[in-house]
Formats: sequence, structure tokens, C-alpha cells
Amino acid sequence: MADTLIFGVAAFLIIASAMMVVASRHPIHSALFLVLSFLGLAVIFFQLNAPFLAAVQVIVYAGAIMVLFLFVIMLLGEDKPLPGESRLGIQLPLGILFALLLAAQIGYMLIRQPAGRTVVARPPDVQLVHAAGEKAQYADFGSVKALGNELYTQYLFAFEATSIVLLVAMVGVVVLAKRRL
Amino acid sequence: MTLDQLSQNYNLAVLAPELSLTLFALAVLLFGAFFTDETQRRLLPVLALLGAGISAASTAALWDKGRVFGDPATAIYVADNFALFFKWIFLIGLVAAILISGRFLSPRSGDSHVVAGEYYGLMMLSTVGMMFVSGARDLLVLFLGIETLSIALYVLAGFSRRRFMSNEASLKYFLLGAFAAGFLLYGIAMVYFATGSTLFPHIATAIAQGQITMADGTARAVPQPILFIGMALLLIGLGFKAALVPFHQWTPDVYEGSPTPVTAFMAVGAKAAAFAAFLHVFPGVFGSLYGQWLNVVLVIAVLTMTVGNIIAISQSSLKRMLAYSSIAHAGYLLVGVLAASAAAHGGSPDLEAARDATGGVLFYLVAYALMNMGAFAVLVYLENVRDVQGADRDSEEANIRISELSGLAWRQPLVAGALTVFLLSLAGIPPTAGFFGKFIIFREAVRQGLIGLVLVGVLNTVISVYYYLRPVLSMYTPDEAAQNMGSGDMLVESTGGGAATLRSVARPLSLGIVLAIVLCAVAVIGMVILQAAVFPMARDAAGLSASVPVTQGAVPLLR
Amino acid sequence: MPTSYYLVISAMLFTIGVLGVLVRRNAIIIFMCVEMMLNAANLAFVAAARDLKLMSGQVFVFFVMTVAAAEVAVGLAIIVALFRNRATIDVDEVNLLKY
Amino acid sequence: MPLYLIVLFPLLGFIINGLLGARLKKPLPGIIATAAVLASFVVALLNVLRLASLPEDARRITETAYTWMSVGDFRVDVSFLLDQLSSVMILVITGIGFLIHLYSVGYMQDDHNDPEGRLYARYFGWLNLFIAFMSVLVLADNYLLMFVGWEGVGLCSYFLIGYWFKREDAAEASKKAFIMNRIGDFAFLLGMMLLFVSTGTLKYFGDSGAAGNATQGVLDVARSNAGAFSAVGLAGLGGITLITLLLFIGAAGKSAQIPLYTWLPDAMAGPTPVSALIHAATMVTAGVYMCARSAALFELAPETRLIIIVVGALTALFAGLTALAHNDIKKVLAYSTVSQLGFMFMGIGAGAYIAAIFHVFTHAFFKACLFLGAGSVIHALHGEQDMRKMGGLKAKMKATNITFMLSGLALAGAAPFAGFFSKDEIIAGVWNYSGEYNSIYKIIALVGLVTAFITALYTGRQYAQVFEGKARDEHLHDHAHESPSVMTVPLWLLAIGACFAGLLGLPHLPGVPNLHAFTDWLTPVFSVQADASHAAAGTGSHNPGATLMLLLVGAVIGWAGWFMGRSMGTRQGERAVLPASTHNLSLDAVYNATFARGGLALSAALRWIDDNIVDGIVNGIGGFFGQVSSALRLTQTSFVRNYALGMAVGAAVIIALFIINR
Amino acid sequence: MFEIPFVNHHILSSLIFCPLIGAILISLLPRRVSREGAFTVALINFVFSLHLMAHWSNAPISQGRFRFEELGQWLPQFGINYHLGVDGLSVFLVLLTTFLAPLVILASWNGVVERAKEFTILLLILEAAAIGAFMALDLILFYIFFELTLVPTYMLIAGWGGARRTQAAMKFFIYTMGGSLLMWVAMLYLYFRQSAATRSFDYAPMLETARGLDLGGSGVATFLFLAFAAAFAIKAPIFPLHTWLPDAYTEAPTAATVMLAAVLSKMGIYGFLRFANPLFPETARSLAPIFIALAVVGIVYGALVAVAQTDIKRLLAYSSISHVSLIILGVFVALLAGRNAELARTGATLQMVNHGLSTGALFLLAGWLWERRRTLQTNAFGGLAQSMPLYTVLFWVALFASIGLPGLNGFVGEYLILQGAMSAGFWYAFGGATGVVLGAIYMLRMFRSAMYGETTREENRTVRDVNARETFVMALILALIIWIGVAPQPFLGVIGGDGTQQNNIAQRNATQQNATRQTMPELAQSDLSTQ
Repeated sequence: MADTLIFGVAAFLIIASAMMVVASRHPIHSALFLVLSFLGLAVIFFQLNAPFLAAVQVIVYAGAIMVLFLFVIMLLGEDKPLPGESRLGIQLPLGILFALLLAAQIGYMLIRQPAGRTVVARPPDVQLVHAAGEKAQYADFGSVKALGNELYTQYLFAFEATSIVLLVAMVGVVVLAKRRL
Repeated sequence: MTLDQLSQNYNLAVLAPELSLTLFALAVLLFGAFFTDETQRRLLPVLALLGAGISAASTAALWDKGRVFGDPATAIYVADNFALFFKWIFLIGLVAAILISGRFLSPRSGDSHVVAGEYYGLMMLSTVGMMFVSGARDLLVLFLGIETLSIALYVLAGFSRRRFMSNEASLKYFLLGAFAAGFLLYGIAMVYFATGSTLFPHIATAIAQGQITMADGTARAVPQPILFIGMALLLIGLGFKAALVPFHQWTPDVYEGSPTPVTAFMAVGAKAAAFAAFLHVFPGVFGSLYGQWLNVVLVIAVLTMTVGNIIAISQSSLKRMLAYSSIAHAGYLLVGVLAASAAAHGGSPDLEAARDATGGVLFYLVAYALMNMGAFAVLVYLENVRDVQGADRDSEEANIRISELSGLAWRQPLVAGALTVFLLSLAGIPPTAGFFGKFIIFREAVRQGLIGLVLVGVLNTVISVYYYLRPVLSMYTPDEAAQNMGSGDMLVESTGGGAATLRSVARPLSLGIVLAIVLCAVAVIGMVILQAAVFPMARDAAGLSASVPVTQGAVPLLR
Repeated sequence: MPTSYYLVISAMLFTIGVLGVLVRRNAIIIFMCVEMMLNAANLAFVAAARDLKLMSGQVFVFFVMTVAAAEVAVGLAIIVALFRNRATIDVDEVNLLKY
Repeated sequence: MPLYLIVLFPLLGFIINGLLGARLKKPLPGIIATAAVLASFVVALLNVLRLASLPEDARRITETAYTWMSVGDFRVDVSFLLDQLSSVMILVITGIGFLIHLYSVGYMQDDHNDPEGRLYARYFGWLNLFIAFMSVLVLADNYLLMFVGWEGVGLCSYFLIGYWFKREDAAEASKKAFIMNRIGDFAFLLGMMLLFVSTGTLKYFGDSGAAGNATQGVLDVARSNAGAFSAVGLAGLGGITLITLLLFIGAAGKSAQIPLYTWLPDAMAGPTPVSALIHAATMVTAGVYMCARSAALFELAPETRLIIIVVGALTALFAGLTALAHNDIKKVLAYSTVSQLGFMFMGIGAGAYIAAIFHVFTHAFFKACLFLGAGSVIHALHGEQDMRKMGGLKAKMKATNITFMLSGLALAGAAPFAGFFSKDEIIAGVWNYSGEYNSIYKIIALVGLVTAFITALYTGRQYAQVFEGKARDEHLHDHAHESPSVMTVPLWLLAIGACFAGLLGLPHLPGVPNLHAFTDWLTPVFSVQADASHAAAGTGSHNPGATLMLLLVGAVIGWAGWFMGRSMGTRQGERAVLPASTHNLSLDAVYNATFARGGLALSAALRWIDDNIVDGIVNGIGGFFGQVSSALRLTQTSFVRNYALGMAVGAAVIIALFIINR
Repeated sequence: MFEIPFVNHHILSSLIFCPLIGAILISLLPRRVSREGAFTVALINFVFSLHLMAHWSNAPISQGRFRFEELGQWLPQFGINYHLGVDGLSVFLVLLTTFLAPLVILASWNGVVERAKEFTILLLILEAAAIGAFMALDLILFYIFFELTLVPTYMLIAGWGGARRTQAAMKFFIYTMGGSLLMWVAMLYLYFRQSAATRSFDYAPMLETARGLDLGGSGVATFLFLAFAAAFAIKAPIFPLHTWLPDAYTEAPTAATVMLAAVLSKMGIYGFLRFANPLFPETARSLAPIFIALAVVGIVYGALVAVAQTDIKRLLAYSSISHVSLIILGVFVALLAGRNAELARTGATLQMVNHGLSTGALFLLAGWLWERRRTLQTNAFGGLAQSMPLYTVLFWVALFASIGLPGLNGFVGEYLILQGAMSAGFWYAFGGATGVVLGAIYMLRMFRSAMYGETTREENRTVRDVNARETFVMALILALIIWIGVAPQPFLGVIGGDGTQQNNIAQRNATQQNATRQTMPELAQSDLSTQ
């Protein structure tokens, strides 16, 4: 019950703030609503046995990234609504229409999926398809240990590759934003 | 797991191409910080080329070894021939882009500092990202690779920071790229939810079997609707990168706005990477669902070819025209992809045909890389000419218009001749590389009975001839003023003014551009003979797949 | 809670993100909406991970966050660079390249 | 003496004159050319003598030079055949040709259209080439080779009519002549090809050869296996009728019969000796020769012959009337030629082939003589051709006057000059015709008589107008002079022919002296295939009473017409007998209005269609893509949100497709 | 002749590569000798080509009835061979090309002085490509050469053409390429109809496959045939696909026009004779009446439109349409002519050469006139015969050859074609022969207004007559014209000797096929009553 309540509140928070992000005229408001939405997500993550991710969500996303957003907004002095932001012409109805259509399509497909877990007999020749195979421990699912275990074995390469992404970002930001090179 | 095991499983030699390139990129970045401008300009390209060379050599060393990084059953990164072949293509793009970038990086008024280190470094790191895509065996790596290459390209597109167009290109590319990445990621999430894995072979197996087994021993059906959503969103995400219609609209703007060497790099490398990803995902992972996505991709292929070619007709800027042309080429490549898929997963799977077709796509990418790079190299050369003449390269009118080529052939016969070769090759006229590329792709499509698609492709080729030949016509148009100048050979300085046409030539040529143009031209024409070596390799690359396990019913090709 | 609830939330978040991209002209807000889309995907991953009892989903989210951070940095730098030149972050005013 | 020398000598003359002529001084080219033709004549004469020495049933000399074309069953050799028929023709061609060459040497000496004499050698070159082609025409042993000569003489005619190319009329006339000839050739070609399809050969006669491999020629097939032609019938037209009709159209083109005659009067724009040689004596009679050669075929096609005789009679009549309406000395002669050719075709139509050929023979003499005489007059009057400005030349140009008068009488059919016999024989042949449709033939014969009278009328008028009476243009008259002897000698020789050639073929009538050499000579050629009645018609002895009757009527008509004409000529002087509106029977105007104008209009219309519709569609397709392109590029609005919307729409559509496709 | 080991044993390759290597050499030589160099190269190639004739009778004949055959692997993985060979059908086209190439270089000596280097290089490439197309016995190889000819031609038009060259070059290229791409798809399809083990684009297996489809009554054969026909019909061209031609011929520089009209248009006809018709004999036969009808329309239409032209080159261009249509007529009546099929086929083959010579000569003459007066409008001339007597004579011969005067080459081919047509049906021959009359009309009209009449313009009075070089060029062509006209048998012998046997197989097969269905006497095949 508590679960449901938490879910309900968090979900409402996520969706409502997300809508406000889109609807707010002020960029600052949008950013703040986005933070709110991300916080809601963190709650949901927690509920979904992902405490580490929940923490990261709060610290990195809602914290660092959104602060960066706010910082840039203030830096540029664009903390007012754009003049003529609402002048979109046909784009607005079309945008709403197709966004709804997309939502409807995805929703339709989600609803069409078999509800819950259908347990089927395990055919003899079927092999385990888990990425981590037997290494995944059902018991400590969601723990930081389990995450770390996956990260540094199965996903070691990806972890290393991330360094390149970050390096690129670093260099790129310097190139683009440094006033004098 | 001990460290020994780790080092056994995770053999860094497999990553030699990526590592060497990364190391050199770091070196380039560091040198850029420490050396003087002049030294940088001379040293860095050499260093970058050296890195590319070592990377290519290590790629060659890995050829046919079929090594993987990690436990062969679950490794998320492999160095099979498919990946290695793509690495070569990326390296072609990288090398050519480095060669033609020389003048772009030369100091200009207002800049106190040369940013060559960052420029080459980003290009090399972007190439590493492409390599990740080609070697990916997991959607995660695929995603990371795409993001790596894209983020680097976002920056490169905006590298002419003073130029409005460059800013604009960068912003558009970034916003739309991130938007597309959202689709891609959501698609991956859906696929993950449906199949329980992001590892290609596992996804393929799950789809083939229609169910997945959980860790607790129970099994669950693969929810088809969610899988399909995932597939559709993946198609959108990858389609954006490959510039398929209707996800192509960023292409002309970004290509036109970016600095020309970057555009060249983007058009070759990013496109090849996108097709590597596409080949991984559609004929590969989703191969057994071929019947379901066939028609959609077919429509996209037709649209891509047609829209790209038709809009290209009315372009007046050479660069923008080449941008549309690259859209059209994506369409042709898609024909090859479809042929490959049909061969591998059609009514009667035919391994050989599938290899031929995939090899055809790879071969086409090589040809495309060469001819497109060549064309862009000439374009860069022409821009340099104008630059030398003192035109403001940051101005918004900096793009070369097709009409400005008028009479070029009589002043610069070799440059004009080279551009002619590249354009003819892009149009697919024998006996150029482009022709052989088209030949194989259409041939395989015919083999798979996709006659209608081939006819559309042929019709499009005819349309494309119009805009490819327009610059040729312009170049070979006798220009009275030019005739008075007498012969103008490529390296001879000649006088003459006039801002309207590109007349005066005061050594805008660097060794790099000459090399790029000559090598590309030789390769494009030499494909008559070279293809005897290249195509079998491409075919090997398609066939020698390291990892996808055999599942019932589907032919485990194309990874 | 059934996984599908989370998925529905995630889908809603995703489409709101899409909508935001479509109907806003402020580059930063558009970018925020893109972040929203990424977060929707993250939610789906986490939900799926729980459903499957597999850590790989969570690992994926971890990587996505990293990439998102990098992307945000570069993206904002691009916006800043643009603003310096053009003094606008209205994407409709960024319209030199067309046709 | 091999036959091909006949062709070779003038050809050689042509080559010499063509290559070196420009460097040779007057009159050397003329002399070379004349000599070449003389050599030809000698060779021809020798060969004819050789032929005559052969037994009557084997009078055929064949010589094969080389294989021209051979593909599968189709084989055509360059080979020559000299038999009685071709011997007559070749002698006329080379003989009269020689005289005209000779005459030309004098005539072209001072050419006021070409004062520097740059074209002089060219003239003789063409003339020689003409002789060569004409010889090929008559000596050919197959239709295709005949066609070579046929077109070749047309070509030379084109060159020679247009010899003074600076003159607009000459330029136009040469073009017209060639094109109208081509229309006839077109039909000839088709007929010839049908012959090959039905008989498998184009040779006239097969080789008797060694036993077993004897082959049949076209004419052999016609005689032995008439059914072979039925294979090529067309829309109710029998094969043989179709073939002969086509051949006749070909002949009509060459021999200026209705409706293809209008080129001949225009062709008078060429130098007068050319008119004499080509447009009177030889080339225009090629059609008659061809029909006579194909007699075996025509014998099988009475319908065609009916058409021929009607066309021939109409041509003869109307051309004769037109001659009355003209004042140009050469035009009158030209129409007279057309008219006489009509007579010849009447002979063909009636199956009186020998008579027709006989008329060709005599006509060659007197018409050539008339033309040359006219040329002499024109020469004397410095190019004046209008008879209304002539008159009274009798005294000044004695030789010309006499020869003109003699040959005029021959043309008029005044007994006992040559024309009388030949013309009468034709009329008799027509009258005596006893096959199908013979009532029509009787009417035709009467028409022939009327025409004969008209002939005499305009001839007499012309003579009188030119030579008698008083000079109408003193200035011209004062400067008139007799031509040099190089011109008058040929006139005399021809006039002698005009007087006495008829004696070679007197009618086979009781009481007539036994001078039938011509008919006897030719009879074997035609008698082989023709049944007795036609053979008789050919020799004119079928119905002695009627023939005699006609002979007498003809004699009367000839003389009467001559004198009436003379009185007209002297009396009227300034005026033509018939109004000028009857020129050409206005056929020229009709052609101009229909074919020429219509053709040009059609052509212009088609050009418009080609530029705007056929090509317009092609350009339209290109333009369409251009339009689409211009429209589609507008989708690149440069607005990020638009692009994003595009992607969203694409996404929605793709997902929808996946949903549907699932 | 002489002994050069490689050339003697690879004479066909030498013919292709001699001009190519020459082109490369010339690009390295200084500009001032490029014309001389190109002429030398072309001349050497011509001498090489004479080797074909000199050794014709004792040349080895392969199973496919081809001589001097060369077979090498080129792209085995695609089933593409480097397979060359000549037979009676192609040998004279090769010779025509090698013969005309040095002559057009010589003829353009003064016409193209600027950028002569590029000009001659392109001409040599064009020569090589054209020769290659005529000798290729691998379908893809043929296709490659076929397409390759477009490029130099395009650039010649673009670089040295007249005022409207842009449009002309573009239309020419796109139109032609459009057709040939369809053919290409058909080739690919045929390839995959072969059994997987022995797939090849080589002539013989493709022939077998296509025949199999065709005689098997497969409906797809019609589409395949039409795809091939599209390429060739555009190239030839056949009405109504001709509209690129007047523009291209008119706007191209003289040398390119000559090559286009004399050589390249033959590629289309050659394509029918070598590929389209033998590959699909049944389909070709059943569609022959349509093609004949189009050919007849083309003959009449081309001629009538020519009458209305005021530009000499454009007139010649339309006359070319008319003449080529006649050859097309010959190609297709050959399928219906029964026992006289060979007549039409041989005639058509010879007529290709004839048309090449006479049209080439006419375009050269027109080009020289253009060089002198910078216009080709007939009304700008008049009385040229006066100031240019020698030119007039040369013009005469070319003109009468073109309108098929017996004794000149045009007649021989025309007659054989028409005779064949007559065997197939009266109206075929009738339609074909209309060109005889119409040809005379437009040619003589043009000649009359340009050359005859009074000299009305002063500049025509002083116009220079042909010089020795021009006379020499023309004399060579005209000598050949007369030779073929007077004694065509050496040519016919080679063409008919074995050149057509290849096609005869097709004919025979088809006839057998026919014979099984309905036995009819030979004469009935030439039934005239129903056509």
C-alpha cells in the first residue's frame, strides 16, 4: 500500500513537473521543474531496487547537471521568456498531435503486452540468456556490490570506453566555450 | 575472478587500434598545449597520421583472428573482420580529413592560438567512437560509440567559432542528435525489457525462441509489442545517424555549416559508423524479424534515395549538393542492407548471397569514402583558393557555388579532372569505384528479387546524374577570361583577378590536399583492379563473424 | 507494483520530452526536454532490470548518466558559443542554413 | 573488244576531266570527252557487228566483270548484256552522244554564264559520266545494275541541269528533276525488289550453262512460270500487276509521264546540248527501254498496260497541247519530248514494243537535231530563247535552218521522214491491239492521231516562228550568225538520221520495199515471249488494211499540221496558240499547292511537334523533377523544431507501420 | 604485316589500350605537340586495326564464331570476364572507329586549337571506349564501355560545344544513361537466372540463359528484351526516343558530332544485333512489327522534320534519325524475312558502316563550313559552289552517298535492307523506301539553298575553299565510300561470311521453334497480303 502511495506521488510528481517543464515560459522555472521531476525519478529508482542509481540521480542529475543548466541560463542572462516563444504556427498543434500519437502508439503497445510474468515450461534446449549469467545474484539484486560486479567484469570495456566520452566532452567544452584560445 | 583471469580474458591487444589511436590523440592534445603554433602546424598532422597508420597496421594484424575482448560467450566488444574492415574505412576518412585540414587550421586574424591539437584530437577520438560502434556486440557499446563520435562531431561542427553557420550547424546537429539519441536509448530500453539483454546474440536468441529464461528458472515470453516499439525506435535513432529520410533534415544544414574538412569527415566516418550500427542491429540482431521490418525499411530506402537526389537537383552550393548526395547514397546503401537481410533471412536463407550483399555494402562504403573524400578535398582546395585571394572564410557567403566553377577545367585541368572523376564515381558511371559499388549492391538486390527497389535505384541514379554533371559542365564550359590566361597547370601560379570566379591561384595547395586528391582519384579509378582485392576482403568481413550463436531457423550471419 | 506501471510513466515522460522538443524555441529548454527523454529511458531500464532481476539494466542507466553528463557539458558549451556570436538561444533565429 | 570498254572510256574521260580538267585549257577537256565517247561508239559498233555475226537465236553477248553483291541467295553481278535491244540503245547513246559532245565543244566555247570557263571541264566530265551511266543502264544484265545506270543518269541530269547553278531557275530545276525522278525510282525499286522476292533473281536471263545448273532469269520466269509472281500480290492486286505498275511508275518518272513530267520542261534550264542528249535523245527514253526490256512481264499484265496506254496517250495529248502554249524555244521542244514519250508508252501499252523502241530510235535523231538546232539559234542570239523575239533567221543560219526543218518534219510525222514511220507504227499497233479492253485501245489510237496532228502543228509553228517571216528583234537579228562547223556538222549528221532512219523499219505491208532491218533485228527479243498476235502488232502487219489506212491518215495529218502550224507561226508571231494558263496543264501549280506547300507545312508542323511535344515531354519530365526539387527543398526550413517534428512524424509513421505489420 | 609480339597476340586489347595509353602520354607531353601526338596514336591504332583485316581469313575462330578472341579473368567473383572478340558484325565497326579517329583529329586541326590537348585526350578515350564496346563479349564489360563513351562525349560537348551545349550535353547524358541502366538491371537479372555454379556475364552463357527464358515463353523475357531495347533504342535512336540527338549533334564540336553520328549511334544498332535480338529471338520477333513501325515512323518523321530545319547540322542530325531508323528497320525485318533474313541483317550491318562514313563526311563538311563562317543557317549562305568549287564536289559525293545513290556505299546497304524488308512484307519495304525520296528532298533543298544560286552575301564570295589537309581527309572517306559502293563484296563477304552466323543460330533456333508450331512453305513467309 505504501508502495502504491509512494509510486503514485512520485509518478504524479514526475509527470506534472515534466509537463510544467514544457509549459513554463521561464527557463528557470523549467529547469526547476525538471529538478523536481528528476527527484521523483530518484524516488522511483529507490522503489525499483536501485538505491545506487537513485543516489546518483539526485547527486549527478538533479544536482550537478541541473545546476549546470541553471548556471548557463543565468550566465547567458536568458532567464526571461523568449519574445515570441509562443509563435509557433502550425507547429504547436502538429507537435501536440504527433506527441500524443506517439504516446498513444507506445501506450497501445505497452497495453498489448502480456500482463505480468507468464511462466512457461522451460524447454530443455533453451539456454540462459542473462547477460551476466550465473554471476547475477538474485539475493542482493540492486546492491552496489552487484552493480559493481557487473560494471567491472561484464561491462569493463564499456566502463573504459566511457573515459573517451568524457575526454571528448572535456576537450570539446574547452574548444567551444573558452573565450580566447 | 582473479587479476590473471581478467588479463587473460581482457586481452588489450584486441583493442590495439582503438588504444593506439587514443594514445596518439592524447599525444596530439598534449603537444598542442606545449608547442608553438608553427611547430604544431607541422608536427600535429604528422603525429595524427602516424597514429592512424599504427591503428591501421594493428587493425591489419588482427585481421582474420576473430578475437574478442572478454569471455567469448558474453563479450561486449569484438575485433572480428566486420569490425576491422569498418575500422579501415573510418581510418580512410580520418586520414583524408587530416590531410585536407591543413589550411583550415592555419592562423587567422583574431585568433591568438592555433587549436590544431584539439581539432586533430577530437577527430581521432571521434574515430575511436566509430570503432566502438563497429566492434560493438552489445547495445550499450553501440550507444557509447555513437555518443562518443557524435559528441566529438558536435564540437567539430562548431569549430569555426566565429562563423555563424558553423555555430548553427553545431547547434542543430547537437539538438537533433540528442533528440535522436533519446529515441535510440528508449528503443534500447524497450528491447532490453523485451528480451532481457542488450547483448546481440542474446537478443537474437531470445527473439528467435520467443521466450527468455529468468535467473530463477522460470521463463517468460518475449513481449512482441514492446520489442516492436524498441525496434522502431532503434530504427529512428540509427536512421538519424545514417541520415535516412525522414530523419535526414539535419544533414544539409549541418554539412553546409560545418567546416568543410569536418563535413568530409562526418560524411564518410559518421555515415559508415551509422551503417555499421545498422548492420549490427537490423540484419543482425533483428534478422529473424526480417519480414516485419522489411517493408518499413524498403519504404525508407526508396524515400531516402528519391528525396536526397531530387532535392540535390536544385542546389546551387556545391557543398550542400554533396550533402544531399550523401543522403541519396545512404539510400543506395540501404538497398544493399536489404539485399543482405533478404539473403540471410528471406524465404530460403543463402549464406553466400548474404555474404556477397553485406560485402557489397562494405565495399560501397569504401568506394563512397574514397569518392566523397576526394570531392570534398577538391572543395576544400577551392575554398583555400578563395581564402588565399583574401575572401573572408568566416563570411556567410563562403560556400562555393556550382556556377563559380565555370571554366575551372581550363585553368586547373588536374583539379577539375579529379573532381570530374569523383563526381562521375558518385554518379556511378563506369569504370569508377562508385560504379562497382552500385554494381554489387544492385546486383545483390536483383539476386534477392528486389527488382522494384533496384528500378527505383536506377531511376534515382539517372536523376543524380543531372546534379553530379552540372559542376562538370560548369568546369568544362569555356571561359573567355580563362582562355586568355593560357594554360594553368595545377602548381603553377597564375595571375588574374575577379572575385566572381576562382581565378587566381597563389599556392593554396598544401602537400596534404594534393595527396588526398591524388590518392582518392587513383583509388577511385584504380578500383577497376583494386576491387579484386577489396571486395573479397569486404566479403570476408561480412562472413567471418565471431560470435553470434546459431539459433534455430535463422542464419547466424551478419552478427 | 507491476512493471508496466513504471513503463507507462516512462512512456509518458518520454512523450512529454518529445513534445517539449517540438513546441519550444528556447534551445536550453529543448535540451532539457531531451534530458527528460533520456530519463524516461533510464526509468524504463531500471524497471526492466527489476522485472528481469538483472543488474545489467541498472548498469546501463549508470552509463547513460555518464554520457548525459558529457552531453550536457558539450551541449551547453555549444549554446554558449552560439549565444556569444548571435546573442540568442532562440532556435528559430538560427536559420542561416536552409533549403 | 570487251563490252565494259563502252562504259570505261567515258568513265575515264570523266575521271580525267574531273581530276585534271581544271588545269586543262579550253577546248581540251571537250576534245578528250568527245574522243572518249567516240571510242565508246566504236567499241559499241564493233560489238554490235559481232552480235550480228552470231546466229539469230544466240544473239546475246554476256560479260561478267565482277560480283557486286552476294549475300545468301541474293547475288548481283556487275555484268553486261548485249542483245538486239541493248545494241540499238547503245548505238543511239554513243552515236548521238558523240555528236552532241562534238557539238558541245563549239557550243560551250564561250559560255556567257561562265566567262572564266571554270566549269567547262566539269561540263564534259558530267557529260561523259552520263554516257557511262547510260551505257550501264542499257548494257546491264540485271535490274539492279540497270538501276545503277538509271539513278546515275538521273544524277548526271541533276548536275547538268544545275550546271549554271548561279541561276535560280537552274538550281530549282535540277533539284526538282532529281526529286521527281526519285519518286519514280522509289516505285522502280519496290517493283524490282518484288521481282526478286518472287523469282529469286534479278538477272534478265538465266545461264543455260552446263546441264543441271541452268538458272532462270526474271524474264525466263515470266515466260515459263507466270505463277511465281502471284506470291507477292497485294490487296487484290495481282503480283505481276503490282510489279509492272511499280516499274511503270519508275519509267514514268524517268520518262516524264503524267503525273511525273513537270520536271522535264524545267530541266531546259540546263545547257541546250544537255537537253538534246539527256532530256530528248537518251535518258528520258530509259523508261521506255526498261519497259521494253521487261516486255515479258508486261505481257502478263494487261491491266497495267491499259494504264500505261491511257497515261501515255494523255501525256502525249496534253503535252502536245501545252507545247502550243509556249513561246520558249526549248520549252516547246521539251513538251514535244514529253508528248513523244507518251507515244512511246502508247506503244508499250499496246504491246508494240518494237514500234516503241523504233520511235525511241528515230526520236533520238530528230529531237536531238531539233534541240541542237535550237541551241544553235540560242547560241547565235546570245542566249535568247523567246521565239517571239526571233524570226527571219532562215537567211542568216542556213545549215541550222535546213536541219531544223528536216528534223521538224520528222517530228511532225511528215512522210517520209523518220518520225512518220515510227509514230504511225505505234498508232497502228494500238489500233490493231486485240487483247482485253481493245475498244479502249481503239479510242487511244484516235487520240494518237489527234496528238500527231497537234505535234505537226506546234512543230510547224515553231519552225515558222523562228526561221521564217521577218525578224522581230532587229538588234538580236543583226548579231545573229551561223554556228561554227563543229556545231553544224553534228546537225547535218543528225538531220540525215532524221530523214532516213525511218527507212530501217518500214511497215510490213504488201508493196512496201523490203526495208525492215530494224524490226527484223528486234523481233527475236520480243517474239519469244509474245504470242503471235502481239508479235504481229509489234511489226505492224497484223491488219494490213487498217495499217495502210492509218499510214495514209498519218501522212496527211503530218503535212497538214506542219503547214497549218507554219502559217500560224508566221501569222501570229507574238502570240501563242493557246493561252499561257495551260502551261504544264497547271499540274505544277497543283503540285506546288499540295505536295510542296503541304509537305512544307507538314514538315514545319512536325518540327514544331518535335520541338514542343516529343521533346517537350522529355524536357517536361526533367522540368517536373526540377519543380519537385524546388518544392521539396522548401521542407528544409532551417528551423530545428520543424526538423524535430519531421522526425516525430516519421517516428509515428514507422511505429504505426510496425503496429500494422506485426 | 609487321611483328610486335604482344600486339599480334593481343590485337584486340591493343586496339583498346593503344589510344588509352596514348591519351596518358599526351597528357604528359607539352601542349604544342598534343595534336600531332594524338594523330600519331590514332594512326597507329588504325594500323593495328588493319591487322584484323590482314589476318582475317586465317584468324583462329572460336566456338562462338568469333575471331581474335581474348578471354581473361577480370572480376571472377562477379562473373565478369575480360572477353573480347570480333566477328563480321563488329569488325567493320571497329575499323570504322579506328579509321575515323585519326581523320577527325586531322579535321579538327584548325578548328580546335585552344585546349587541343584536352580535346585530343578525350577523343582518344572516346575511341578506346567505342572500340571496347564493339569488341566486348562480356555483357558487363560491354556495359562498362557503353557507358564510358558517354563521359568523353559529354565533356567534348560541354567544353567545345555550341551555344546551347549545356542543355544538349545534359540531355544526351541523362537520356542515354537512363536507357542503359535498365539494360544493366536486365543483365543482372539474367545473370541470376543461371545456375549458381556457373554464373557468368559472358556472352555464351547469357545467350543460353536468355534463350532459355525466351523460348520457354517466359513473360519476363518481354520485359528483359524491352530493357535491353531501351538502352539501344535511345542510343541509336529510335523514334520517339530521339530528341536528345538533334541537340547533341548540333551543339557538339565537329569531331564529337562525327564520332557521335558515325560511331556511337551504331552502338545502339550493334546492341540490337549482338545482344537484344539474339538473346531474345522469340520476343524480338513478336515485337518486331512494333519496332518496324517505329522505324518507319522514324524514317518519315526524321526526314520530314529535317526538311523544316534551317541549320545544316540540325538538318543532318534529323537525317541521321531517318537513316538510322532504316538500319533499325533492317535489323528487325531480318527477324521476319524468312529466307532473306540474311540480306537485311547483312545490309543493316554494312549500312552501319556506310552511314558512319557518309554522315561523318557530311558533318565534317558542315563543321568546316562552320569554321569559316561561324554559322550554319542555310539562309546565311547561297552560291557557295562558286567560291568553293572543290568543297562543292566533296559535298556532292558525301551527300549522294547519304541519299543512297547507286555506285556509292549508301545504296548497297539500303538496297539489301529494303530487299530483306520486301521479303518480310511489302509495306515494310514501302515504308523504308520512302526515305529514298524524302532523303533527296531535304538534302537537295539544303544543298540548293546553301551552295547553289546567286551569291547574295559578300562574305560568301571570299570564303576559303577546302585546303589540302581537309581535302585529304575527305578524299580518304570518299574513296572508301566509292569503294564500298562499287565493290562491296569484300565487305559483304566478311560480314556474311561468319559474322552473321552467330545470329543465324538465333534465327535457326527460332525458326525451328516456329517450324514445330506451324509448318509453312518458305514463300508464304514473304506473304504480302496481310501486312
